[in-house]
Amino acid sequence: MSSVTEKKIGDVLLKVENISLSFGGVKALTDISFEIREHEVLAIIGPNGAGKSSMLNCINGFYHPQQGTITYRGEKRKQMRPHQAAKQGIARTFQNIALFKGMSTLDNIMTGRLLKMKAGLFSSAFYKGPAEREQIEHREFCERIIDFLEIQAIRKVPVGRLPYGLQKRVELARALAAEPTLLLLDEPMAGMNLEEKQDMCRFILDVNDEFGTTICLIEHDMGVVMDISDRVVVLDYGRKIGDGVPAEVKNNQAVIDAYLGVQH
Amino acid sequence: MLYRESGQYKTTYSADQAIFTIPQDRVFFALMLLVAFVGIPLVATDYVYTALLIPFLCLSLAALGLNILTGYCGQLSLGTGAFMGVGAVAAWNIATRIPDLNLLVVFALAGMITAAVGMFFGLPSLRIKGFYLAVATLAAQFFLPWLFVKWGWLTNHATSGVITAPHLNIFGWEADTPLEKYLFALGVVALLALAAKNLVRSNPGRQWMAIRDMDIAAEIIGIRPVVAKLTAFAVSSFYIGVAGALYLFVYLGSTEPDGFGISLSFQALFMIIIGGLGSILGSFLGAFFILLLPIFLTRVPPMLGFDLSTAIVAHLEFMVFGALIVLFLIVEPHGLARLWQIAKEKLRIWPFPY
Amino acid sequence: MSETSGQPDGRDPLGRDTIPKFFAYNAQHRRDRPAMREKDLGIWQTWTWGEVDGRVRDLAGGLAALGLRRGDKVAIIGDNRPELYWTMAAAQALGGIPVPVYQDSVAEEIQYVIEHAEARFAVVENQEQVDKLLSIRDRLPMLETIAYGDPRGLRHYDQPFLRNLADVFKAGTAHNQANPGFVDAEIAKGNGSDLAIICYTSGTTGRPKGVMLSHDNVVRSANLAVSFDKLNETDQVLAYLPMAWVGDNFLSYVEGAVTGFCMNCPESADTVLTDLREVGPTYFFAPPRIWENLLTTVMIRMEDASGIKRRMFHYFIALARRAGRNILEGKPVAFTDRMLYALGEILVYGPLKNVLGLSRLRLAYTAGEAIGPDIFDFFRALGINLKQLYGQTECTVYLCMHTDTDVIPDTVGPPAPGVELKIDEKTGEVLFRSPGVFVGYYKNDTATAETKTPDGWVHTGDAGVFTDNGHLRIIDRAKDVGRLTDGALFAPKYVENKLKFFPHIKEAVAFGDGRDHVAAFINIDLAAVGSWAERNGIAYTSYADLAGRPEVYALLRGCIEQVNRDLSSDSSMTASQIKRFLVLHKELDADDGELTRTRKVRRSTIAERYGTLIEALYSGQPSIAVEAKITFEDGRTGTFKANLKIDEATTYSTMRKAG
Amino acid sequence: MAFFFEVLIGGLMAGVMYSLVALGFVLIFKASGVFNFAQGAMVLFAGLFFVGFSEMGVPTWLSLLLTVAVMVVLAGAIERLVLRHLVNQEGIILFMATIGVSFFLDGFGQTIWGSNVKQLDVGIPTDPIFLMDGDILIQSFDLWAALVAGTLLASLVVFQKTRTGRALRAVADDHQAAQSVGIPLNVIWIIVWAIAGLVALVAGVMWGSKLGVQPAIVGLALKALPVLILGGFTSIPGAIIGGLIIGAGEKLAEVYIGPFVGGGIENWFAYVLALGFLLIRPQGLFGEKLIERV
Repeated sequence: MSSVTEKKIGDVLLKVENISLSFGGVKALTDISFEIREHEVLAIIGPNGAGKSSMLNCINGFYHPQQGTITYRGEKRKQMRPHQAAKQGIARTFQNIALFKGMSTLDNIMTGRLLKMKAGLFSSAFYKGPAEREQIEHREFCERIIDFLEIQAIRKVPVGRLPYGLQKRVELARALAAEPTLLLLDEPMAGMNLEEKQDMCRFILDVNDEFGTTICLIEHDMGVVMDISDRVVVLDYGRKIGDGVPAEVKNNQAVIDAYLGVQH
Repeated sequence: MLYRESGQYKTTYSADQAIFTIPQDRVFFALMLLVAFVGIPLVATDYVYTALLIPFLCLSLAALGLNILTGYCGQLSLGTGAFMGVGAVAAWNIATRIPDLNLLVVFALAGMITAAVGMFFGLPSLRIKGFYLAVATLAAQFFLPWLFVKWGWLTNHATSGVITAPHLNIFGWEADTPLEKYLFALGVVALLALAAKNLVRSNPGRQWMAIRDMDIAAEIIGIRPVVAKLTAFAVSSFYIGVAGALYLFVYLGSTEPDGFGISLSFQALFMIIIGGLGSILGSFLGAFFILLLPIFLTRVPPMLGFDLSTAIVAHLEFMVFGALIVLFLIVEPHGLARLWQIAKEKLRIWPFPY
Repeated sequence: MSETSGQPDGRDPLGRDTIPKFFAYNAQHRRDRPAMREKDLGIWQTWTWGEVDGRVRDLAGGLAALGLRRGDKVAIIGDNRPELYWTMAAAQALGGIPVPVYQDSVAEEIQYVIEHAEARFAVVENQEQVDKLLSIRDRLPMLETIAYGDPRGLRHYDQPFLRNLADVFKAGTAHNQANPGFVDAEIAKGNGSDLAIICYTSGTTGRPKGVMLSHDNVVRSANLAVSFDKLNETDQVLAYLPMAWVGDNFLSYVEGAVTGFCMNCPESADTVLTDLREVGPTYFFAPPRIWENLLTTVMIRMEDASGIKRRMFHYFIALARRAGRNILEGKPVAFTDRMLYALGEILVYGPLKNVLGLSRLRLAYTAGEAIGPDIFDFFRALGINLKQLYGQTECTVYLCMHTDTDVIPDTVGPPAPGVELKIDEKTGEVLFRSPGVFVGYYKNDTATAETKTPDGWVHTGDAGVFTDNGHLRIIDRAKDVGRLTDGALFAPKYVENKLKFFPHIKEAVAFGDGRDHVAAFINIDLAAVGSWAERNGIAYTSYADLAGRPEVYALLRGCIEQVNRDLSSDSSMTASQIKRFLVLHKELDADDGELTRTRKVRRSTIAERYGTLIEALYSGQPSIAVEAKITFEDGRTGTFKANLKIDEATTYSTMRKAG
Repeated sequence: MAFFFEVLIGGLMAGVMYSLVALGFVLIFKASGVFNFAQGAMVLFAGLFFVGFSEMGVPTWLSLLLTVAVMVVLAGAIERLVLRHLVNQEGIILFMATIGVSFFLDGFGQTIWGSNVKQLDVGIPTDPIFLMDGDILIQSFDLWAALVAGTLLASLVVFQKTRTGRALRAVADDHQAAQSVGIPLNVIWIIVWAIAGLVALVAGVMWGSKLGVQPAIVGLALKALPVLILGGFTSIPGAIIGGLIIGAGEKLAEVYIGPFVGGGIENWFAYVLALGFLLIRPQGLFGEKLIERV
C-alpha cells in the first residue's frame, strides 16, 4: 500500500556483548555481540551448526554463556533460568516442535497464558468463582489469538493429530499467549511448503505489526529472511561475520562465502 | 448413536468449559451418582460393602492421587502404599490425641501431613526423572513403614503394634454400619474427585501436563518446574493420605502400621495403568477392575469345574495382572478410560466410522 | 404468529411496509429473544432483537454522520457477519440501498458493481476486501468512504476515507444523542415502494445486472412465504450462503425480520459443517450441490465403516427409500415397515441427521439447479422435509414451492401463493406475475423492457412444462433447449443432471443440438473418485492423471450406461442417450469463467474453449491431444499437455419398443 | 576391629549378590535403554526352574542347560511379545511394562513350581573360614560367590571384546548407527536379554544356595535398584562397586546404627542412601552427565 506508515523501530531492547559459550571444550559461540531493537524483526542466519540455536538458548536462559553479558531493557542480566526469562517477557518457539502433545490446541495456548494467571491450588480446586472467572477471561484472550492465527477449526483437536504446519502455528500461538515483548522463533518455517511459509510470514509480520512485538528469528530460507527482516545477523562457526540490513548483508563478501557459498 | 448433539451450541465460555459439555453425559453422570447414593443402598448387602465397595472407594482415591502425580505430571512413584500409611497413621494420631475434633478436619489434616511428607520425598524429582524417581520413592516405601513400627510415639506405644480406628462421628452422625461407612466414603471420594477434576482442567493441571509432555518447553513458557512438580507431589500425597485414612477408618478398622507395604503401591500403579494414565475416570475404572479381577478369578474357575487352590489363584492373579499391564501398555496406554472415550466418540459420530 | 398471517396479496396486516419497521417492531415485541448469533472467539455470541436494534440505530447514526442520504447505495462485501447485516438494516433505516457484492469477487468484478451502482459507501469485512477496494479506488471516484469491520492488519492504513466500523458505531451513538428521534423519523419516512436492495445477478452471459427490489417486494413475498411454511420466531437458520445472493438476503435477513427468528453466522468458511452441526437449524436452505456433497460424504464415510455397520446402514437406507417418504407425507405404510423404520430411526436415520446437523430441521429447501431425484429422495426418506423451490432474483426468490404433502422430486411444485404462471406456447418459456416482481434492472431499461412485458408478465428464461397435477417441471434454460438432427428434443441440462447424480461425477456438459447424437464431457469428483481409487489400489499423481486412468473411464462408462438405460425408458428423452464421452483433465472452474459464481455451466465459454474437444467427440477418433493453459492457485499460468481418451458408451433402445 | 572387618566382609559378600542382579540391569539398560524392573523376577524364575528340574531328578548339569534354554526362550518371548510392540515408547512406559513382566514371571514361575522355599545345593561348600588367626569368620560360600561373580564379570569383559559384544556396545551408543552396521535390532535385544537371563540364573543359583529359592528373592533383588543409582545405570564396574558399597553399608549401618533406632534399618538403608546420593550426583558414580539439547 502506498500510504502505509512506516513502523517505528525503537531503542535497544536486548544487547548481547562478547558472549562465548562452550560445551566441554567445544566452542559453540565465540565473542558474539549484537543488539535487538524494540519492534524490529531481526533474523539470525548461518549454516548448520553455526550456533544460532545456542544463541537463542543463551537469550532465554537455557544456556549460560561462560563469558559476556546480556543486557535486557537496560538491565544487565544475571544468570537466570528460562522461566525467569519468560517472566520478563521473552517467549520462544522451537526448531523441533515442542508442543504439549497430550493437550488440545486450546489447552496448549491456555498453558502459554499461565504466566498471566493467578488462580492457585485452592481456588482452582473449588473452580466456581474466581478461578472460573479467570479461566473465562483468559480463554477470551486465547480465542483472539486463535482468531488471529486462523486456527479456529482445530481449537479442540489434540495437537498430536495436527499436520506439521499447523503444529508450528499452534506453537506460535502458545508463545503469543504470554504477550511477549521479545519473541524468539527458531526456524518457524522449517519443513513448510510454499503456501504455509507465506502464511507464516504474514503471521510473523502481523504479530510484529499488530502487537509491536520484537521478533528475533532463525531462518534458512534467504528469500524469507530478505522479505521480512529489518536486520540480519550472520553467524558462522560460532562467530559473527555479518550484521546489517538485509541488502547490506546480502552483498557482504564474507557472508556470501560462508553462507550462500556453502548452500548453493 | 445415543448422542443427539445437534442444536447444543454453547453461548458462553462457562458452558463450553463445563466438565460435561454434552447434556447426555450430564444426565448419565447424574444417574450414576443417583445409583451410587440411592440405588446401591437399596440393594447391596453388607458383604458387598465391606468386600467390594468400600475398598473400591478407598483405593480409587489412592489411585486418583497417584494418577495426579504419574498420569498428569509424569512423575513415577512406587511409594503409594507408604503414603497411604502416613495418612492412616496421621489420622489415627490426630483422632486419638484430639478426640473431639471433627472427623473431616482430621482427614484434612492427615492429608496435609501426607502432602508435606510427599513433598519431601518428591524433592529428588527436581533433579531426576523417570525411573530414577521411582527408586527414590521406593526409599519412602521402605523407610516409612519401618518408621511407623520403630517410632513408638506414632502408635502411642501400643504393645500389640496395632492401631484401631475410632468410631466415625461426622457432625454427630455415627457411621457404624457398612452402609453408613460406604456413604461416608462415597461422599468424601465424590467431593475430592470433583476437586481433582477442577484442578486438572485449570491452571495446576495445565502446569502438570506441560511438565509431563515437554518439561523444557514448559519451563521456557514460564512454568517453574519446582512449583509444578512439588504441587503435584503435594496434591497427590494429600489424596493418597486421605485415601489411607479412609482405608484405616472405614475399611480395615485396625491394622499393623507396617501393613502399608509395597504391594499396595503396585496395586495403585496397576489401577492407573489399566484404568488410564491422566484420567480421573480411569482411576475409578482401574480400581474397580483390579478389585474385581481376583474375585472373578476365585469365583469363575470353580463354576467352570476347575478347582484351583488358593495358592494357584494367587499366582494366577499375578500372571494375569502382569500380562494385563503389558497388554494395556502395548494396546492402549491410556487404559480403560480411553476405551470408554473411544466408545463414546463412536457413539457420537455413529453411524460413521470417523 | 398473528401478525404475519394474513392477506392474500402478502400486505402486512400491521401496516409494516419496510424492513426497518419490522426491526423496530421486533425490538419492541421480542426485545429479549435472540435475533442473531455468530460463532466468534469459540462461542456463539448472541444478540437479542433489542441489542440488534441498538447496534443498527448506532450504525445508522454513524452512516448519517458520514453523509449517507436517502437513496444512496452502500456496497457490502464480506462473509456472513452480523455487523454487515446491521449495515444493511442501518442503510435501509435511512432510506439507503444496500448493494451486497460477492465476497470472492476479484477487484475488477467489484469495481464494475460499485461503479454501476454508484455506491458512495462500502462497508467490508476485513483487510482482504479493503485491499481489493484500494487497488481499484482510483477508478471509483464516487466511492467516498470505506468502513471495515475487522481492523486486523489495517493498523497502518491511514487513508482518510478508511473508517473502522467501531468508530462509525461510536460516531453514531454521539450523532443519535445529539439528534434524538432522528432514526425513528427516518424509519417512518420509508415506504413500501422504496428500493430495499439491489442484487447483482451473475448471469450466465454478459455483465451482471442490478436487480432492484422494493421493500414491498421483499416484505410481501416474505409474508406470503412465512405463512405458507408456518415459520415463526422460534425458528433457527444458518446464514452461510453469500450475502450478495438474494436467497440469503431473503431467507435469513428478510424472513428473520418478518418472523423474528434467529439467524446464525458460521465462524469461518472452513467450519460451516461443524457450525451447522452445532446450530442444528430448523429451517435450512441449500443448493443441490450442498445436498449432493452431504450425500457423497455420507456414502464415502460409510464405505469405511465395518462390514456389519455398512450392511445395517444399507439395509435401513433401502427401507427408508421404500417407506420413509410415505411416512413423512402421512401416506399408508405397512405395519412392519413402520416398525422397522422406527428402529431405523434409532439406529441410522436419527444419528445420521444428528451428525450432519439436520435433526432439528422442520423445513428444508433446495433450489437454483435441478437436484438428482435420488439425492432428493434420500433426504426425504430420512424424514427431512426437503422441498424444491423455484425462482430467481427478479421475482424475489420464489415462484413455485412444494407443499409439505405433495412433493415430486423432478418438479418444482405448484405456483406459490400470490404467483401467477404461464408458459409461452412457442418457446416453452415460463412467465410469471407476482407481488415479488422486481422494480427493474438498475440503469438498464433495455434489459428491463426485454424481461418485463407491458402487461406485467416477466420472462424467466427457463423452459418448463406443467405436469398433470399442476406442478411445474423445469427442463432447461429456454435458450439452451435444442434439437438433434433427427428433430428429437434435446435438453442438455436434463441429461447433465442425471449424470451429476453419481457421486463420482462432479460436473457434466452434454452436447447434441444440431448433432446426430449426444456426447458429453465429464468432470470427476476428486474426493469421491480419489477415495474409490484408494480402495481399489489405483495410484495416481494428480487430478489430470486420475481423470485419465482407464479404470476411471470404465467406472464412468458404467454410470453413463445407467443414465442411458434411464433415458431409454422415457420416449421423449430416449434420443438423448450419450454415445461418446471424455473425461476432462481439469475441473471446470468459476475462476476460469467456465462456471458462474453460483456454479452453473457457462456453455458458450466452454464451447469456445474446448471446441477441438467437442469436434473430437463427433469425429469418431479414439483420443485427442490437449494443450491447455491453466491458472495455478498462486495466479501463475502454465500449459498442460496430454492425450485425452474418448470412450463409447452402450445405448439402449426404448423399453417400449423392446418389450 | 576384627568385628568391624567381619561385618564389612560379610556386607561386601552380600553386596556381591546385589551386584550380580545389578549387572543384569546394566546390561539391558546399556543395550536397549530399558530399565528392566523384572530382573529380580528373572532371578527367581531362573532359580525356580533350576531347582525344579533338579528336584525332578535331572542331573545338575542338565538342569543348568535346560534352565539356560528356558532363559533364552524367555528372552525371545519378551522381545517378541513385549519389546517389539513398545519400540520408540517413552522410557517410563517401558519401565512400567517391565513391572508387568516382573509380575507375570513371578506368578508364572510359582504356578509351575509352587511357592515353597526350596533348598538348593549345587555343592558349594559352606564351611566357615577363619582369617587373621581366627579373629574374623567368613563363610566359604561367600568367597565362592565372589569368585563366581568375578568369573562372570571377567567373561562379560571378554564378551565385550567379541564381535557381538561390540555390536551390543554400538547399539547402546546409537540404535540407528547399529542398524546401519547390519545387525538386526531384534537379534541384539534377544541376545542382551538372554545374557541378562544367564546373569539372573547365576544370581538365582547363588541366592538359592544361600537362602533357598523363594519368592522373597524378588524383594531382595529390588535392592539392586539403589545399587544402580549409586553406580550409575550404564556402568558395569559401577554395578560391582555400587553393590559392594550398598552391601557393606547396610550391614555396617545395621550393626553400628541399628541398635540406637530399634534395628531393621537394613530394609531401607540402601534406598535412603541412594535417595541422598541422587540429590548430590544424579548420574551416579560412574554414569555420564547428560546435556539437555533444545
